[in-house]
Amino acid sequence: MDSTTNGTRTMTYIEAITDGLRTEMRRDPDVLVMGEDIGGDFGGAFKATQGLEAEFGARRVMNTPMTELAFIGAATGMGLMGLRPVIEVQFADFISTGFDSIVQYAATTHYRWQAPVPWVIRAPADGGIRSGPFHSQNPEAWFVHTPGLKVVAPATPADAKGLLLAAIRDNNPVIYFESKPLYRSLRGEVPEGDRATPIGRARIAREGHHVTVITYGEMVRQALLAADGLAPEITVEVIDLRTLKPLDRDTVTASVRKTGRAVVVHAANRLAGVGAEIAADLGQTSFEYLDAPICRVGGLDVPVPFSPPLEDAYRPGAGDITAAIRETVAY
Amino acid sequence: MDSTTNGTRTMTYIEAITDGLRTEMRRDPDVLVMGEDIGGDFGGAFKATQGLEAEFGARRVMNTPMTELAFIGAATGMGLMGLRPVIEVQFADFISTGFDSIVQYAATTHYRWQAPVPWVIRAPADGGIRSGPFHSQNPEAWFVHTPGLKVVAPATPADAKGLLLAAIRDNNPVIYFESKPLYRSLRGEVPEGDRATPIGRARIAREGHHVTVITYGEMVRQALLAADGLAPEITVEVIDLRTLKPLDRDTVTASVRKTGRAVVVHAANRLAGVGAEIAADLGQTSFEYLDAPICRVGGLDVPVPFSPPLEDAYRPGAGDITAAIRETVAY
Amino acid sequence: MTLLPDDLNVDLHYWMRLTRTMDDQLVNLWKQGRGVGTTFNQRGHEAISVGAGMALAPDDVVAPMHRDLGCYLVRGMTPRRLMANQLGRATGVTRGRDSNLHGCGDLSLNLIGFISHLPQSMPVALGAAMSFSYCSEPRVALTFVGDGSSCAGVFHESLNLAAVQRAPFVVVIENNQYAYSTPLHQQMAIDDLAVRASGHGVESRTVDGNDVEEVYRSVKAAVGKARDGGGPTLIEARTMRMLGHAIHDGAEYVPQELLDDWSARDPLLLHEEKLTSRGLVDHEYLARVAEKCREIVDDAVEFAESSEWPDPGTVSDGVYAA
Amino acid sequence: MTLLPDDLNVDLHYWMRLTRTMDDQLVNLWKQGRGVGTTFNQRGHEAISVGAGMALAPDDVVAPMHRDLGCYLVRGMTPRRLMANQLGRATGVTRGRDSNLHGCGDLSLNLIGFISHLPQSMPVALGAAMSFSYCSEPRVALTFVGDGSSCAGVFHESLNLAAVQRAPFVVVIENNQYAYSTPLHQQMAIDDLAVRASGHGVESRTVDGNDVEEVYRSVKAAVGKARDGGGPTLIEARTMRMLGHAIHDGAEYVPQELLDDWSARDPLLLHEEKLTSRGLVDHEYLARVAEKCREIVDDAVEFAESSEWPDPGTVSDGVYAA
Ligand SMILES: Cc1ncc(C[n+]2csc(CCOP(=O)(O)OP(=O)(O)O)c2C)c(N)n1
Ligand SMILES: Cc1ncc(C[n+]2csc(CCOP(=O)(O)OP(=O)(O)O)c2C)c(N)n1
Ligand SMILES: [Mg+2]
Ligand SMILES: [Mg+2]
Repeated sequence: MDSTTNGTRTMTYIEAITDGLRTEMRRDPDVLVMGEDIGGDFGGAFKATQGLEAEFGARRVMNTPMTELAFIGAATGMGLMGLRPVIEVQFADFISTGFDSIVQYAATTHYRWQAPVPWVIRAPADGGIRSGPFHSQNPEAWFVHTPGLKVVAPATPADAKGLLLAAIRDNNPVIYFESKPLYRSLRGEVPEGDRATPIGRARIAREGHHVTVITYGEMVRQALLAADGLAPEITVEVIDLRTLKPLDRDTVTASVRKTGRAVVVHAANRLAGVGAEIAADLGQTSFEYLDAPICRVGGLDVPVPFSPPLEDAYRPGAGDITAAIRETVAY
Repeated sequence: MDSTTNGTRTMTYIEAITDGLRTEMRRDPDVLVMGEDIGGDFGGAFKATQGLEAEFGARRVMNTPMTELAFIGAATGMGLMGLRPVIEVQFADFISTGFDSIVQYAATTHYRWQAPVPWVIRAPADGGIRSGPFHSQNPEAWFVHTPGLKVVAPATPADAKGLLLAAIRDNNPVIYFESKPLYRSLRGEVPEGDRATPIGRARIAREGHHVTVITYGEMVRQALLAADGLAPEITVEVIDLRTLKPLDRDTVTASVRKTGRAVVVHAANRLAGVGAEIAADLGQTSFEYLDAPICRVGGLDVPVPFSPPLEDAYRPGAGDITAAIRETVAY
Repeated sequence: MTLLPDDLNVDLHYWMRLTRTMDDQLVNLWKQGRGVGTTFNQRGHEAISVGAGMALAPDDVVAPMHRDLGCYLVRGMTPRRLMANQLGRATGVTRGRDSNLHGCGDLSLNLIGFISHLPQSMPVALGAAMSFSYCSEPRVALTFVGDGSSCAGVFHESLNLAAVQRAPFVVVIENNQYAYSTPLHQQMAIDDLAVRASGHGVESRTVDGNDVEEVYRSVKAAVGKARDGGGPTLIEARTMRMLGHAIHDGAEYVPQELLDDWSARDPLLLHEEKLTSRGLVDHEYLARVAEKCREIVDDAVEFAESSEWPDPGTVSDGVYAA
Repeated sequence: MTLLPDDLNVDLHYWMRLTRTMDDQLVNLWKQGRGVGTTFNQRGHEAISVGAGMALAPDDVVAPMHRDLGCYLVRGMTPRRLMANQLGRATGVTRGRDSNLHGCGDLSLNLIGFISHLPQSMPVALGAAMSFSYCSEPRVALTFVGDGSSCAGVFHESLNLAAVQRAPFVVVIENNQYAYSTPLHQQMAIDDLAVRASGHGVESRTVDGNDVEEVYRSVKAAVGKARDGGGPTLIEARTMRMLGHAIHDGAEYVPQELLDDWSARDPLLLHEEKLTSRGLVDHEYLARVAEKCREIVDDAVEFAESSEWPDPGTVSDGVYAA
């Protein structure tokens, strides 16, 4: 962290996460963090919780055994009793180990007996960093399809903090997908103090007229790179969804109605991914406005492969987005 | 089971499942069935395995403890050793309890180290029968999104048998979603002996010219009902997908290019469901052919509610399909 | 073993009788085609659900399961709300959202609702216990699981986490000899389910689940220990599921001798015999209580059957908390 | 306790030395920036992975885990294929699909590959054992798990199912005192991990995981029992993870005294001392073996580094079996 300029500080994406945790833990004694290896000086596999035990004590920074079902379920019980646990699963890939606790118990509780379950799961997701099939996944579609959850996916340090604040304050189970490739490679201005980014509102990351790119997480950076390369010839509007459930359909629809063209991008497997929902919805609601087919860009229908040439072939990037935009605009 | 007519017999949907199991167990000594309560005279929560232990013995009809992770994982190990286990999860809803075994282990094994995992999970799915949020789910989208699995969903007794045969003979992990409301309410002609329905090929359940309805499972029956009601004014082509992964995009695309209009229907939650993939794909590949927006009909973004008026409001039926068709055709 | 106070024994009897009456009525309703969906049979489980429920203090939290009708009643969930839930009415605990006893939680009664996926309530109840430690509150959380559920991974994960956290947590196994149609020996290679605790460093004991006094006493002791910072306890209560798994299940797979053995030890009748033989109550009293329970249950049925169905327009309400 | 045959002890030494040499070389490669992704440290685990691997018959099946490099080697996976896998090459076991030791299965070697989700190999290996019963084959399946994994639900589900099936199945817990950064006392409330078996009716014992003879003998006995229809066994082998969890982890959280204690009992050096003190081999021999292992490993590195990268055009190949 460095330079303070009128109420903001330059931080990396992961520093912003830690700052968000610290902000909420200072503000609200009911907020605690729990997960594998998050305590002590160690501070988690990615160090996102480093320093928290020193400041807040072991009671509020709880190292758990490697038992995702038990500790996510326990977080649900704590939430029911009024606490606000923030769970770290070590990698987003391991969220499937606690699946029942999430999609069956926590997701349905308020609908069934009106009891709020105010937890957050922080899930370090995403690939591109040579971590292989089990440390590179983007499993958000499973949760977007499941009724009763909220899902967020910050693309910037400011939102990494802002969405975390909002998620912790939300009275529902929120899954917060972090993008590992952004952790230390993306820096940005982050508001100090407690400025939350509201859940459910997308952001126009860049204005443009010829085509709208709708995306989230690390792919926002890739889309902006693509847009840079295409300007001024083609001006690209980039929408950073920020929240995947509930989707901000209004912002997306307004932009696509303006540009008449859409490219939907995510790093997750393209097949039956969140992008399919967005494209299908636009196709239905904005049929008359579309000047070209909506193009989807995403991961292949393949486990994320380890070896660099394979992972690069699997994973979309600025080049694929550029090609999709060109094709869509040329249509 | 009754009346044999040239090589077919009239059976209910669930009788066809039992017939399929029996056919394969007779044909191949490596086929076994396993799951909770499936053995003995009891024969499973829905009696699909009744009579199998008497014929094949307890070695091939294995009652398991209520431990989905362990017995699905064990089936993977048996499959690796060359057996062909057919697992029954008691309700499709409990498939989430064995999630890691399926989506992480079995789904990725062949890609990673070229070892085939030839099991089938039979998952009694679907609602409309007042069974509440945990005995009514249609969780296929989770698995269609996951690389490495195959997913089938028969709509008729003939396919209930034929797809089961194909699934058991397939060298990959196949999830076979049965529709509980069809079990005893749908009868049809079923070929005797071992006529498999190939995985990956859809079926034109009814020909028509004005609009294509793309669906699967119990919604095929609902779509046919809707089509009956609309004929002869509107002729509806109904596609029974049969397989959800891999999707038969060719059949779907050809039909929609012919009719120019599509309605995609499933009982599963509409949001980010399999229908979104189909609609998004058609929107991209058949943009020029579409005379109307593709309409999606599906369950609400709500856990399946128990009480009849709520479940009816949640769940699509012939009426909703009729309305969607009318709207699409009138566009 | 010292006897329980007389008043308490009389109370225990009342709740067991009410549970039995309501359960019998549920069976009737379903036989008469007045049910909606399914209903779980309670017969045989009354001493466990009532005895454990009564051993808790009002501030304690409990997550009862599908054979714990008695516990819901003891903890203040009214027969009206429960019956209306069974019949899918707007006045039911879940306003028609969830079925039979599923989801019958109410935080104002310190009751946590369950889901079908067994035993997913266990870590949730543990989390409640952990929150009491977090907040330094002298409260305890309790939940029930079946013999079948004691095979499941999350049962073991929860016991392990409870032990390492020394959480004020009590788990009661209702060992009713079967998981649906599957007898114990097809589920596990142990005879004594209390040993499930030993691999996690949790104390445990086995009690007669048809003796409500014994259940009460052992749970009370475990709750007291937990409240005093002594950590979790597992109690195996042995009983027999006297009817099918749920209403549609004729349970033909259960040997008749087994049922005969256990029916001689019906938990409600055993307790009634105790009360009369100790001279605490007479047969007339028992008849009066039975009558009163019938009235309460009849009232609940009438309430439920005359309650409104949920408005389909509200189907999407309440998925999220505000 | 009787000594193992001399030849066997010499073999055990060879495989441990090869494992150590390869592990040291992996550490070097990564320090020099020649690695791809991450690599798991093996130091401290050699006696367990080698001893258990050697105790199996050729037809037996094993699912080694992330600290069982020794077992892969013993079972015939070549250093070349393993090294190429670590470096993501087309010639690696997974043809670049999976990382480090993940997915290093090969049915022709009776090796089952693992996934990260721990310990999901356990029911899979159990399933192999169950298939041997199904086919009446006199074969056994074995897998390893960590102390951390012994907390996980699927570990318990698998032991329970193994017990009820009386499967020819052996599980070795590698208790290395830590799960990543988390010491035992934050993971569990027990001291003796062999008790994990008792809640499932599975026999178990604890052995010195740094004494390759003891590991071999106990696994051999368990495998023999399983082959004779005696059912599953759990063996806790105690050791210490002498380096970080994986290459990037400096393990500053481990107290230096703990490392000092254990480094005095290095499994490889202990065994070398045994061999020389028993007069089986001399120092010159040990030097020759070390030299030979270095050559093998250098060859593997050269092979791997000069191997082709996978062709990106093949990225979608092999998701499905034909
Ligand atoms: C994870 C899971 N799998 C399957 C089921 C289906 N099921 C419902 S109750 C039951 C048996 C439960 O047995 P037990 O735990 O002994 O409780 P009991 O019903 O005997 O009280 C089963 C298999 C379930 N509820 N949850
Ligand atoms: C289900 C699951 N959650 C989290 C992880 C992340 N993780 C990888 S190794 C590890 C520690 C494992 O400890 P242990 O089982 O003792 O094995 P060791 O690494 O010490 O040999 C953790 C938490 C994982 N692999 N699987
Ligand atoms: Mg039971
Ligand atoms: Mg360990």
